[in-house]
Amino acid sequence: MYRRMVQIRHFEDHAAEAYAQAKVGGFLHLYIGEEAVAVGALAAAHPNDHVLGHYRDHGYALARGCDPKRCMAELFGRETGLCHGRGGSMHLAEASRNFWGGYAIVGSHIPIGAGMAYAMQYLQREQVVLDFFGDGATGNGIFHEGLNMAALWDLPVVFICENNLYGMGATLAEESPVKDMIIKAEGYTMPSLQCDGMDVLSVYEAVQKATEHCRSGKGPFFVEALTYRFRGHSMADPELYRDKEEVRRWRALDPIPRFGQFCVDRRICSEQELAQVAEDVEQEMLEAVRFAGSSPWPDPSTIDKWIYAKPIATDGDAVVEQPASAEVGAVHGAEAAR
Amino acid sequence: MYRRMVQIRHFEDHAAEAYAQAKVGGFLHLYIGEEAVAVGALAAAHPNDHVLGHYRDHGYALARGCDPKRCMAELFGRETGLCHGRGGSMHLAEASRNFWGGYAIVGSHIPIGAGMAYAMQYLQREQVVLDFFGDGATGNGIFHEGLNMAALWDLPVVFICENNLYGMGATLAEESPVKDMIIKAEGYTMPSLQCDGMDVLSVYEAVQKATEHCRSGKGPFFVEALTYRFRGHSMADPELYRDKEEVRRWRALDPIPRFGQFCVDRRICSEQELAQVAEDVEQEMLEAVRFAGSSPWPDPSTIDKWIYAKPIATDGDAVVEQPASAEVGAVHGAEAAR
Amino acid sequence: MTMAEVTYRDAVRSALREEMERNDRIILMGESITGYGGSYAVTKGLVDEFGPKRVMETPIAEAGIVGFAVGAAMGGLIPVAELMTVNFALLALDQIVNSAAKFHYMFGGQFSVPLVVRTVSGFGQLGPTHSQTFEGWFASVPGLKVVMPATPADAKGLLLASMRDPDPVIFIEHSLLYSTRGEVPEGPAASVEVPIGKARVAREGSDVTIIGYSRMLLQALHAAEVLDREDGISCEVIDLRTLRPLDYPTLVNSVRRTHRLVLCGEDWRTGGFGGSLLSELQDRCFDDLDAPIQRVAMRDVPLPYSRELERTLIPSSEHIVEAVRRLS
Amino acid sequence: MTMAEVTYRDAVRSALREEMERNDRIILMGESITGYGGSYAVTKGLVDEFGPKRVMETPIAEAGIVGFAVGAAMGGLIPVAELMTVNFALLALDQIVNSAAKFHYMFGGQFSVPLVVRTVSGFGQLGPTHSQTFEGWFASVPGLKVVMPATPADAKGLLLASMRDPDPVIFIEHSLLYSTRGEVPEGPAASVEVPIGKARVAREGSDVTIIGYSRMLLQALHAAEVLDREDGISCEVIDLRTLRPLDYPTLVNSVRRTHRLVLCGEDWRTGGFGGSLLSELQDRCFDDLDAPIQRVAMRDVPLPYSRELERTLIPSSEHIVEAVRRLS
Ligand SMILES: Cc1ncc(C[n+]2csc(CCOP(=O)(O)OP(=O)(O)O)c2C)c(N)n1
Ligand SMILES: Cc1ncc(C[n+]2csc(CCOP(=O)(O)OP(=O)(O)O)c2C)c(N)n1
Ligand SMILES: [Mg+2]
Ligand SMILES: [Mg+2]
Repeated sequence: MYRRMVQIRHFEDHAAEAYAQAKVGGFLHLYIGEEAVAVGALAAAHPNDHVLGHYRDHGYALARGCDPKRCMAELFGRETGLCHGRGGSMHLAEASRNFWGGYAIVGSHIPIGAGMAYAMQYLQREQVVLDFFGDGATGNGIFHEGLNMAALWDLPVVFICENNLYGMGATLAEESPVKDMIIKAEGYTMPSLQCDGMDVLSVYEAVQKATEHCRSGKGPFFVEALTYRFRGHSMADPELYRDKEEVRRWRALDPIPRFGQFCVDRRICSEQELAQVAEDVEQEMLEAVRFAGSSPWPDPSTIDKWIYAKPIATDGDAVVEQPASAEVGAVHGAEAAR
Repeated sequence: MYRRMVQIRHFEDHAAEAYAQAKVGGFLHLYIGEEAVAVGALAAAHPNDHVLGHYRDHGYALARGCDPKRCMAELFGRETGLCHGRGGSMHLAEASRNFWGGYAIVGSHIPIGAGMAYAMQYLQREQVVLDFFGDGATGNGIFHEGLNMAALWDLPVVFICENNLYGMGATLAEESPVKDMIIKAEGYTMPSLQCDGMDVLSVYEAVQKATEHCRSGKGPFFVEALTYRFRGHSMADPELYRDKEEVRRWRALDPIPRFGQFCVDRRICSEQELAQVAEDVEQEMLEAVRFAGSSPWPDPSTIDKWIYAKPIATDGDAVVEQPASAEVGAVHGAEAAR
Repeated sequence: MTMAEVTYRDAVRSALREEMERNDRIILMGESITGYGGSYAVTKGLVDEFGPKRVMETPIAEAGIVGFAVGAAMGGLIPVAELMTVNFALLALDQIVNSAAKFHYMFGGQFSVPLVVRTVSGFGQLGPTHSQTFEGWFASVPGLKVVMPATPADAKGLLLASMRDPDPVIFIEHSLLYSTRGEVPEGPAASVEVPIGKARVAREGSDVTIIGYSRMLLQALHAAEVLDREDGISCEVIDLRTLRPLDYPTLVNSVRRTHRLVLCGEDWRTGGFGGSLLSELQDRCFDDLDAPIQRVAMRDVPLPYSRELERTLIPSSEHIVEAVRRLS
Repeated sequence: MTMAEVTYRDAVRSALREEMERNDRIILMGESITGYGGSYAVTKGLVDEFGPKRVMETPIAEAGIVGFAVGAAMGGLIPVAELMTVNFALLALDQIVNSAAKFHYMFGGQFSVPLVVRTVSGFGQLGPTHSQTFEGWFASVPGLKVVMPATPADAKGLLLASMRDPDPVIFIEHSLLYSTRGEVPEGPAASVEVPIGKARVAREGSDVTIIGYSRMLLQALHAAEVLDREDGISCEVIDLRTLRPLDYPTLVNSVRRTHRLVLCGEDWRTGGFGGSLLSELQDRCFDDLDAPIQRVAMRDVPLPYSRELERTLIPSSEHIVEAVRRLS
């Protein structure tokens, strides 16, 4: 888990640097400070549990074991990226690892996660869905619709709310009449736990309990991780809305040294070993940046590829009919993923 | 209040008859059985408080004192209707009485009510907004967004949920993991009361408390009225989803004879007086039907009227410019209403 | 192949039933589709046959329904979500446009979203918010397939094809067609299926091409009869059936012969589907056209409730007859 | 009248500020518009000046925001709601189409809904869900007015007019224009205001008419220069400014003289605003046109993130130059 957190931290630092060099474009949302949430949660989940998250998604990808090279290449918009450069930073996904992506419309993946959980229940699989979103997302109606459905049908989905106190520039108090997000689960009689999002073990335990609950058929579970983003909302953020002192206070809770210290204290590993991890990871990330920078751009002649799984040509001399795909599952990631 | 309830009952009976005779078209949702809710609530409100409701709206209109003749004419699609035949049964409104209408997109008027309440707060008026909707509406995200905003900004709005156990053909248990709608207010720390929607006095009392709360600047309030519709969801409803026995049980709680009996028991009035009310009202409704049936149709040459408050002609020789309306309020019902 | 005369409503229902029998990954979901039987009685009885796990009663939450269906599709099911009318589809538009239509593309082809959104357009004194139709909007979104059947045979055949398609399909039925009857082939699915993306020449003719779909196809056929009888004008009538992708070859071939074109729809004239179609066809057929392409569409007005106002506004065969006569 | 050179961003802000000073019924609301200053820094500083009652930070709830604004308008205020980008407007479409655009009509003219929805279109590696633009959809809805300014002067003048209009106005800014500069008149509002519904001939010419709006106006002007210089083609360039209602007379007058027409937009070619415009103009100008109307639009694809793919897709002056050359 330590390694994963360091991976994310270094990945993000390099992403920020690449952004400053205009090698990465668009919106770039860094996960720095929140690493313990994705890492703790995904360590508690089974590898074939399903994962969905929002646009601040590099952490989920790396915590799920996606190759940093292909993640970085996606940020660089290259053909070798996880999504062949089509999605970019906000839309990393690797269906073969049951990591279904980063979603950039706030809250939209909340009912999507519920729907996936329904498929698991219906197909009688043991898999649980982990659905990550922010405190800001809880203000949107889609949050309510998704939780309501999950509760109505006892679906195996863990909703993980990363409460980092801000929804872009809005403070928690401006977004929500309640401070604790777990209160919002009560209207659906959904059990919940709050955990320390700056402590990877606290997250691990909470999600452990949550997934067990789901796997035993008792329905959805709500986890709130109290956390903080050390950087701005995105690279474009001037951060005028929060004071430096608050940031400093939270930085003192940095989950990486904290967990490192814990490991050293318990003699799980030595200071040197930790330093070695950091060094290895740094090499790995330098390699990722090199890989991304030297990867080919997508071929413009493939622009129309993937608009449809089954394209139907309609210009030219005649409609080109394709054989009816008897087995829809063939093009269907979920199948491949199991 | 007794008279108002009887008015609604007879109005609905005549509306149903006119529908059977194809004089009324489209969707027709009757309020029969739920009369005590609108009547009790609006008796508790000030006449210049604002009222919004859903498409089952004849009750709100009559309880607010709208002319049954013009209401019936609207159902008949005539120029003399409250909305000149443009809106129909689901969209009765009389802005000059601060009755802002029936809204047919489920839940859509929930944030609208909050917005009106904000205007009252901002303009420092004493007026409160009463916003009626059904149990079914609470499953929609817009319900959540509206309540959240009302709570965030302490707005003077009373949300009145008519829990009649069904959202069209869906049972309460199919729509909601909680049976009591007031639980849904908790996520917004909104105070609430449940009342007997078959007892006009119970509704009166609850809404009385609610409006007082709002008027004293304490923010929104949630009232749940437990009620039942004696007829189908709309005239098209075959009612296969509920059993006759249940309907019979609720019919025994009919709010009109119940309140009549109460009045007689307390010697507030006599049986004869009640019978006289019924007779008077029946005459009034017969007159309403006559009025509606003999009213002129809207003139087809006026079809484009009211698409814009300030139409801008763009075909013909030149753009016809209209004088900039310095005072927007001129075309603005809310102004006129005060 | 044997044929049976059935209603459009029954054709839709039998497509659902038969495909559900064949493929247990198909689930239905929607508001009041179980006990109530669907607001237009299309799903009547299906919950009894297949149970509530496969015919799911949902809360009134259009965005949630479509989002849920997208997730269920990603998880391996084939959801058929009913949105009671296309007016309420506005509430789900984000999930349709930004989720269903985008995922296959934006995740680089890793997975597709095989789902069908069934919905209904139509009118009949339903008032301004309940009488709209937005097929032009859906048809403008790359990633969606948009189907609007006019006949019972197509309703069944195209719905079967939609449920077998790996892409998200918006399937728009018409409330005023549900009780119309027509011959529907009986037999194995493959023989009944109608391919997505193929228009049909519903009536051959040589003077004018009239393009319609859904209810307007019937209006067009009626108009063609009137024009033949009263004016001796020979109209070719084409049923689009699929609005996206569009079968241009069939359309262009017809216009090359007739040199005159009338486009029919029920959505608003400004920004309606007909405008988009006109744009593409003037491009492909400019030199073939002897006169401006005519359109029959809804006047730009929120359709009022009153019967007498509505009557003058609803696009009908009379409007089509007028449009064709303007060309002569 | 004195003029000042300001950015498009500052022009929008100064319209808001000045009108808020003049009329205390105007309120702003939106996501991250206070402390953050708005995602494109348009509202920066306004909360300090006017306080949180008039510059309201909202939850991330687009449908709720517009619904709330509709109610506030009914209650006597004039809300200016910011939707961070037009992509998120999909979540609010029901409130825009079924509430804001309908109430004046469906309640028989009893009250109007004076509100402005400010939103932003644009791209720049934002990926498939964040790079769309839907002006064609908005412009198809009777009851809405749709404004898309191209210059700082229009941004200010049209926003002032929008805030003074009794009808709901969809005001679409462009992220790639915010830092462009231009002359904006200073003085009393009436003299700065630009009327809704009036197009502007931005450059006179005689061979071809090019119609653009928002960012495409700038691209069109650039193309016109290139064509003048390299091909000796004289282009008339028209800035639509308002997409609904449309100033047909100005457009038709131009086409009557040039006989050739190119329409420019950034939305998808199929179903985009240009298709609708083309439909209306072929009707009004069929006999005046010597060649098919050309369109410059976004290819029908969800705009991918990768810079190199995006570059080939974004409609630009080069596409316009090509389109005009196709006509010659
Ligand atoms: C529907 C929608 N509205 C607005 C946005 C713009 N936006 C992107 S992230 C964000 C803030 C989200 O805050 P939160 O959910 O707390 O997540 P965090 O960024 O704090 O991790 C906003 C408003 C969006 N992407 N989607
Ligand atoms: C957004 C939306 N979805 C669906 C409908 C169709 N519809 C009309 S009324 C209704 C049921 C509403 O139930 P409830 O809120 O409990 O009110 P009731 O009819 O019981 O008074 C439905 C689903 C609609 N009008 N709007
Ligand atoms: Mg947050
Ligand atoms: Mg109900």
